[in-house]
Amino acid sequence: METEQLLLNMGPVHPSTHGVLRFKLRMDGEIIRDCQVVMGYLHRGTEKLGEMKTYLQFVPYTDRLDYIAAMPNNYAYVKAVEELAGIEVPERAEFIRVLCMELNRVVNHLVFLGSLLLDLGASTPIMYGFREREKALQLFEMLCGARMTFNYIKPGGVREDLPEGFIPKLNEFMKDMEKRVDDYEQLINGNEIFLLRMKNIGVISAEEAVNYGMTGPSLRGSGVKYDIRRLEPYSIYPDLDFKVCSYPEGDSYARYMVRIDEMRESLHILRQVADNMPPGKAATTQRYGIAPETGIPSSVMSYFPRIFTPPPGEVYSRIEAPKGELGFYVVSDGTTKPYRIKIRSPSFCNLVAIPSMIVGLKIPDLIAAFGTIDVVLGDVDR
Amino acid sequence: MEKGGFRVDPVTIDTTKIKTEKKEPETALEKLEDTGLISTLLAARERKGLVLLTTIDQVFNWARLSSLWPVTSGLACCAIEMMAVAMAHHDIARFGMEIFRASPRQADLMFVAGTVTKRMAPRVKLLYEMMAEPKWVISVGSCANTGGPYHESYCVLKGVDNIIPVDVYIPGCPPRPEAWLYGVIQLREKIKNEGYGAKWGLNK
Amino acid sequence: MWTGDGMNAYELIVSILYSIDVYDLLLDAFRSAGMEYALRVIIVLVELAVLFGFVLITVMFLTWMERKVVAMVQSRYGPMVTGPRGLLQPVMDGIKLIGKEDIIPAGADRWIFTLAPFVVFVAALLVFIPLPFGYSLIISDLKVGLLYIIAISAVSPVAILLAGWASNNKYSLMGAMRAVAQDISYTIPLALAAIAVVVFTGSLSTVDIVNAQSGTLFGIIPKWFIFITPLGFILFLIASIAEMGRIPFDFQESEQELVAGFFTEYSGMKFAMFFLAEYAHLFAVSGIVVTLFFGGWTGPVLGNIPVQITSLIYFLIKTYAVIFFAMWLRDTVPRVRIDQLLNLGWKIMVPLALLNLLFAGFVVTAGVI
Amino acid sequence: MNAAEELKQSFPESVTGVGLQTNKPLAVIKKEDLLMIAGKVKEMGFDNLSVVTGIDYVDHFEVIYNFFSYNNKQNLALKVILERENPAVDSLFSLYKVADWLERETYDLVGIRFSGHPNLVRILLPDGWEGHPLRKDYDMNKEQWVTIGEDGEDIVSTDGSGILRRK
Repeated sequence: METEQLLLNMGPVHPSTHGVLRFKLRMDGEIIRDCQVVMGYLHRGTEKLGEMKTYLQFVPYTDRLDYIAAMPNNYAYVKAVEELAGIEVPERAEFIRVLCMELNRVVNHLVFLGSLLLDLGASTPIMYGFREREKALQLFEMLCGARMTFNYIKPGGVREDLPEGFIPKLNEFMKDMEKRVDDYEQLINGNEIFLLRMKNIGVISAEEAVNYGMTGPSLRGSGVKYDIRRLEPYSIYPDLDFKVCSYPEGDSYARYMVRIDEMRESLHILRQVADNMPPGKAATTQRYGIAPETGIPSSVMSYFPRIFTPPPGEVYSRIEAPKGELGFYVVSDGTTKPYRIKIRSPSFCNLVAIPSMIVGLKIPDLIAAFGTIDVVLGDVDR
Repeated sequence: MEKGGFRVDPVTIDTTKIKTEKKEPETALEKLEDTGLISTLLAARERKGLVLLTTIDQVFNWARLSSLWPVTSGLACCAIEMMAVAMAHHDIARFGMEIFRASPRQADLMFVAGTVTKRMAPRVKLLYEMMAEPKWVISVGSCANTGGPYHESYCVLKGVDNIIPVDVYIPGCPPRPEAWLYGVIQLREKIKNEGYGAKWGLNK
Repeated sequence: MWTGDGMNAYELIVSILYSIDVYDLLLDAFRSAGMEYALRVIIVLVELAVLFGFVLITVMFLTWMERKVVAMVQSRYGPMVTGPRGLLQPVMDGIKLIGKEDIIPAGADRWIFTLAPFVVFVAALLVFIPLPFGYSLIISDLKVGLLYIIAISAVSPVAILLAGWASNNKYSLMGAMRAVAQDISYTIPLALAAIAVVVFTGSLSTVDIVNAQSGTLFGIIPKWFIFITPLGFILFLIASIAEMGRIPFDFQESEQELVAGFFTEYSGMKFAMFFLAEYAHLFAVSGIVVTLFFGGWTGPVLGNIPVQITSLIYFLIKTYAVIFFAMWLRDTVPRVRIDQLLNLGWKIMVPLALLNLLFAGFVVTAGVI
Repeated sequence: MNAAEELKQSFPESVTGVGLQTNKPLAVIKKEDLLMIAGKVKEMGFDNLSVVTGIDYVDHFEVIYNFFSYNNKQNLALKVILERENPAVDSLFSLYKVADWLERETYDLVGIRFSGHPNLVRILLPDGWEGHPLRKDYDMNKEQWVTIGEDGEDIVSTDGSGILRRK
């Protein structure tokens, strides 16, 4: 029988493209024959803006890249700047930073869990996920007063020390959360329909995944035990006990399971960090760079100049963000502003593999596979 | 009293005068007045239109403000807070707004939640045009209001009101869910004073 | 327990009028005017108006109930501001939708686009005709009631196809195609599961089916068909949820995949029609499940309350239990994929339904029941 | 001996310089030999291409490649120096599929052409956008507007009257 292929535009406004991504699909009935990803609907020119701002002014922009998990973005940029300028960070500040990042990893995976299940048609898990997220956000609010865009980690430390009563509240949250993760697993993993939708969907082999530049949980779902926290340790991660979760199947279900396990590992890390929080200052007291005389009174950032000039040079620094390898490539020319900032975002590179994963499958599978890649459009388009 | 360059006049407040006495309605007329019906009708008459039409207006306005169905269109960061508003903790469903319609044809309200880039702008406009009248727009967050932190960028629209009319602006980056709810309540107040009659110039 | 013939709603109205000594007067008045048929027409119209009003109120209540049940499952409140506990919410939604602009998209087939929601709505209403709400509370006890219900249910996919095709939208078209594929593969197990019940009763009439379920089995459990053919019940329930097009089988509108499915382009009152039809259908199908497997309106006799009222209450309780189950299911499980559903329908449910039919035939010939 | 020096030993002519990218070994190579050296780099076990980016140094362009090896836990950065006029370099798409989008992005924002790339079109900005924003001479004051044409494609123009409310 002669049939005609249907050209279907999914997005940029579509309930399950997680924002403003667009798929150009060539459909044979329900089956996807060709998929082309069109992006850039949220391209805000962050990299260009970085060239127009001072080093400190750029920190808030990093918040708005991956807005679900902003702390790791802060940290990745700050780490690059610190490496470039050779800034020493007190131990307590590193502990607080790791605490924030791991807490944010939990938040990110909660949102992932909810939105994945929502994409599959189950409307309830997202409510549960956001219920716990709200508690974590209250903790962030205690730290820095913001819910999503923190601007908390700065070169040389963190903006404010832990407030009073933070650690007990964190312990309370962790105690609650550990039970909740089990709940989610019970609620979701045993569901036959969920397994039908996830198993053997969007399969990608380990070699292909590496070649496509996938990183983070999406890569670990293909059985590659790769985690920058272990391979290229930074901050206090070498001293922490956690395992790298990975599943060999390479399908959507494996990618989902990796994140569930990671939530547990993050809670485990959080507990270690909270128990061993060292005393001391939460920010460096040394002065770095040549702070030009500006006349601006320094109030909040008294330990660190608002305007400083790292020595000329270039650096690429990467961390393990919740979505994968987040890297900042910063070039300094010795002035107060970065000469060039390049953001290597995990979502962008993970998305490359999508067309090869879903050709020959159906629209519902595209949504399931895309959901497990866990993409944030702010991070893709920058 | 000089303090920081501002002169503050001492003000004495007589607290006894603030208390207003609320009288229990006794007569039938007072009871009727207490329900607010008379004042509503008088207000309707003051609008110098047909009483019937204004009453229909009120019914429709009540219906409209009670069932504002938003269109599912998140653009950026604020969209995550939009999800947070819809979730159990803040529960926008209390206002009957939890029916997020994916199709703009069935929606009444558009949250422009996030940065509107130059490339997205015609799509947002198209989405707005696809919605059925009557429709409202709430611009959420600094980016949608003015361009916000991305004001200097080469590819960001400096305020969504450049392309579509906006009813309520909610500041913040992103606004807290409480601010969203406040914005929604402001829109409800605004809808109360709209109407067919007003639109057709009958009860102006 | 009641056995034997009840009346239908027409006869019930006549008998009520008769018992208060009005019917003869009316009949004489109309007869003297030579318009005896006019009285019959008026009574039928009253009957239909009551039915329509009942359906409308039920649908409104169901939308409210759905939102509240979802809220309950998701640990939140649901509509609270409009009216007490948000009870006025469906009324407000209705009024708002009346006042919405009615868009006919460019490139759409105007007439079919307009016609489709009415067909869906009317089909959903027609299912109520042979549905026994209670003892003698039935519009018409058709001798082929069950067949009629299955036949009428098959009309709505046609209307959905019309709607999807006329919208000139790719999502609508795909939603419509899915609806048709789904319906074809689900009407067969549905009908086969229902036929097993017919084998027991020997009649397609819904009243007969209900009457056959009065009495008890082994003296303890009620003689409902769910206890006699549990497999048939499960098949029928799954098939009817697929027929209703609710999660986990809501492919025709599946929001995350096809935006809003076949009614993507509909707005205002036409959209409201689909909305109404969906919930009317939900109620009707739940009523049929109750009629076939839960003994319909049967239940213990209570003192001297008229049996019409108690039976109606029993029927509503059972039906709302089934509806609650459907809503609960919707909030709990994700959606399956369309091809998985078709596989389930053709490869598993049809053979199982045939097996069930064989079992029913065996039981009846062996004279166990 | 780090990876960059190893590379220098194997290809003394192609590798013009060896240095450090703060803490990662860096090799500056001739642009003609990029594909060959990248092949060697992949053989050496560098299976992950993290970054491709271009930098505008006003008088010349630099293209940076950052590799990572999962098995050896090693880093390596390559740098290619291109002339200011019509910068072009070989595409690494045949070796690393991730280079597809990374190179498209570099082309889009910096304006470096990658010869041999199967589909070198703009990725973040719409087709028809004038200029490459991450170049230092990009005119930030020039307003460009996008409208939708047939089939949802973008049309770029400097005239905003098709979209703006107030003229």
